[in-house]
Amino acid sequence: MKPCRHSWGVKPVLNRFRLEFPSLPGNVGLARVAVAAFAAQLDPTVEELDDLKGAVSEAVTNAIIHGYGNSPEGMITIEAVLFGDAIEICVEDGGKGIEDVNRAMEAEFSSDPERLGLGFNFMRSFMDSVQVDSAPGRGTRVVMRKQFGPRH
Amino acid sequence: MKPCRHSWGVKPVLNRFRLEFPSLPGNVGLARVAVAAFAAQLDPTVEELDDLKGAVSEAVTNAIIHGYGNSPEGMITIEAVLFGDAIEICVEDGGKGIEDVNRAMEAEFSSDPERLGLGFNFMRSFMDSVQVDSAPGRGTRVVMRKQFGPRH
Amino acid sequence: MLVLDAAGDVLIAQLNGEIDLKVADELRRGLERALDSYSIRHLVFDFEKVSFIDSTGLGVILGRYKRVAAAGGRLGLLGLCPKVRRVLEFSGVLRIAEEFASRNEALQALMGGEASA
Amino acid sequence: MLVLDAAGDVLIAQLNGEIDLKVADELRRGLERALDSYSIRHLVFDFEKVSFIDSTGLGVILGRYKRVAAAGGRLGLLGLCPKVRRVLEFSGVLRIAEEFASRNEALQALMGGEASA
Ligand SMILES: Nc1ncnc2c1ncn2[C@@H]1O[C@H](COP(=O)(O)OP(=O)(O)O)[C@@H](O)[C@H]1O
Ligand SMILES: Nc1ncnc2c1ncn2[C@@H]1O[C@H](COP(=O)(O)OP(=O)(O)O)[C@@H](O)[C@H]1O
Repeated sequence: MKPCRHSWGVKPVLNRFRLEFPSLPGNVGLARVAVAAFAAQLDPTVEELDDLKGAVSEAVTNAIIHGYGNSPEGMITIEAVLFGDAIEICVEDGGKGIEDVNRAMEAEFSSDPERLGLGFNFMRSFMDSVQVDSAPGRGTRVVMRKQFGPRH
Repeated sequence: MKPCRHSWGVKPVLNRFRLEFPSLPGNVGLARVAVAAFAAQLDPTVEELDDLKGAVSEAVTNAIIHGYGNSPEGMITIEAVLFGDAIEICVEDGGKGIEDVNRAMEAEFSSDPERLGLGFNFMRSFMDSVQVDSAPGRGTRVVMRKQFGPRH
Repeated sequence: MLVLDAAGDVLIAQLNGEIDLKVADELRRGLERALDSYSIRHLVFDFEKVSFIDSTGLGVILGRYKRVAAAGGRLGLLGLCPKVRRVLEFSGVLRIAEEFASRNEALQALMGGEASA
Repeated sequence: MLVLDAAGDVLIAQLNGEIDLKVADELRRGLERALDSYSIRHLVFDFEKVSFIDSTGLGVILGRYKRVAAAGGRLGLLGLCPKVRRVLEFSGVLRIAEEFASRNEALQALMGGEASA
């Protein structure tokens, strides 16, 4: 897949990071912590940080269980960019991809009967926008954005 | 520079990550947090985690101030690998490099009169081993290893 | 990550820490084992020590609730901080569950007014 | 990150949080400004609220100590937890500084036995 491209109008990029790790369940927490420590630079509220952690947790979990079918052999990449008072987070896997993205994003749709099918709903409620770019055999990229509220 | 190569006898790699970020002072804390969250999987003691954070802080600070001369335009890469009950951390910059590595690693040697010249000493006291690979114009790579004590 | 307490036909599960993919399998197995071993009708989850939960963690909880609900069991919740409450609300769990202020209150309601064991 | 208190010719600097490259310049400027503005002889650093310090943070402290030491000033330390103590010990700061159990003890020792202001 081509690398994540970040642009958000004319806002300058303040900071960014790229984190790669194998598709192990223990790394979901690593991803949450890294994004939270990074976003803390914008002095977000506790709720805003919880939203970011929640969204990252859903996207990385999906990459592990759906993208790579729980195999630890896959690699997951997170890129995060701070633009002014907003953050863009991109979670990418090279896994099996999604046939029908619109259907996958419907509430309570899951390809796994043991799961709730709420992952994308959580991402959408935690973030301002969620874009999914995926195709079978080409992996999945989830790009999420959130603008932080006016500073206290 | 060629990528960090990790090998530690025959111990299998349990987990690893790679983190890239620009040479901004605020990212020293990001690096500490990422390494600590990652190493927490081995259930280290509080002192062991403090040692890792201290060593990473020194290496990343050096990359920013010495490697890139405080310019925010450089990129720093951290790779960490868990082998059994040990961690290897590699901090790499593409900055100006070190002319005489042995001299740079001497206690209280610093090219900056405002600094203490204790960074490499801290790394060596916090970790079991510190290897520096550098040449003028080719950047610097610091590879540090630490074995965790027997589990409680 | 999980401390279980059975009082009569009520199972109280105290969750601890970050309830995500890392602990999901172990949590599922622990709960299933308890449901297999004791004759449990109602399930109560205590979230007081939960610092994070996502849809994977909720899935484990709701999966076990489905099992007891099939036999008329109810789902009780304890110790919801604002962060956890938001996630439970958003996922619809708050609508199907009953929230209690304490273990005793939960036991009294679910054991049908009998004193707690 | 820095709360300053001047009592007579003693400057008490309370440090807060992670004392690293991110805050080094601001800390240096804050301390220099205080040394320029008041007639300070001795410096006391209170580490009670410090969660992390590295050689960059120590460099800022020692640089300011050098300035007062040139005029015969002394360096006092307060609130050392084991983590911070290790770093101060290793860097040799403990050897040149005096550790005190409280602000009052520091002020009494450094102000030459006079009551604290
Ligand atoms: N990274 C991914 N790779 C492949 N398929 C995915 C990925 N993310 C989501 N999906 C598909 O989209 C569906 C809906 O995802 P989601 O809303 O997170 O619910 P859940 O994870 O509970 O199934 C999944 O069941 C899966 O089929
Ligand atoms: N990443 C680096 N790039 C270039 N030079 C470096 C790097 N790391 C260390 N050095 C050189 O080695 C010297 C000693 O480093 P160190 O022991 O950390 O002390 P200090 O950072 O206080 O100068 C530095 O002053 C610098 O000249």
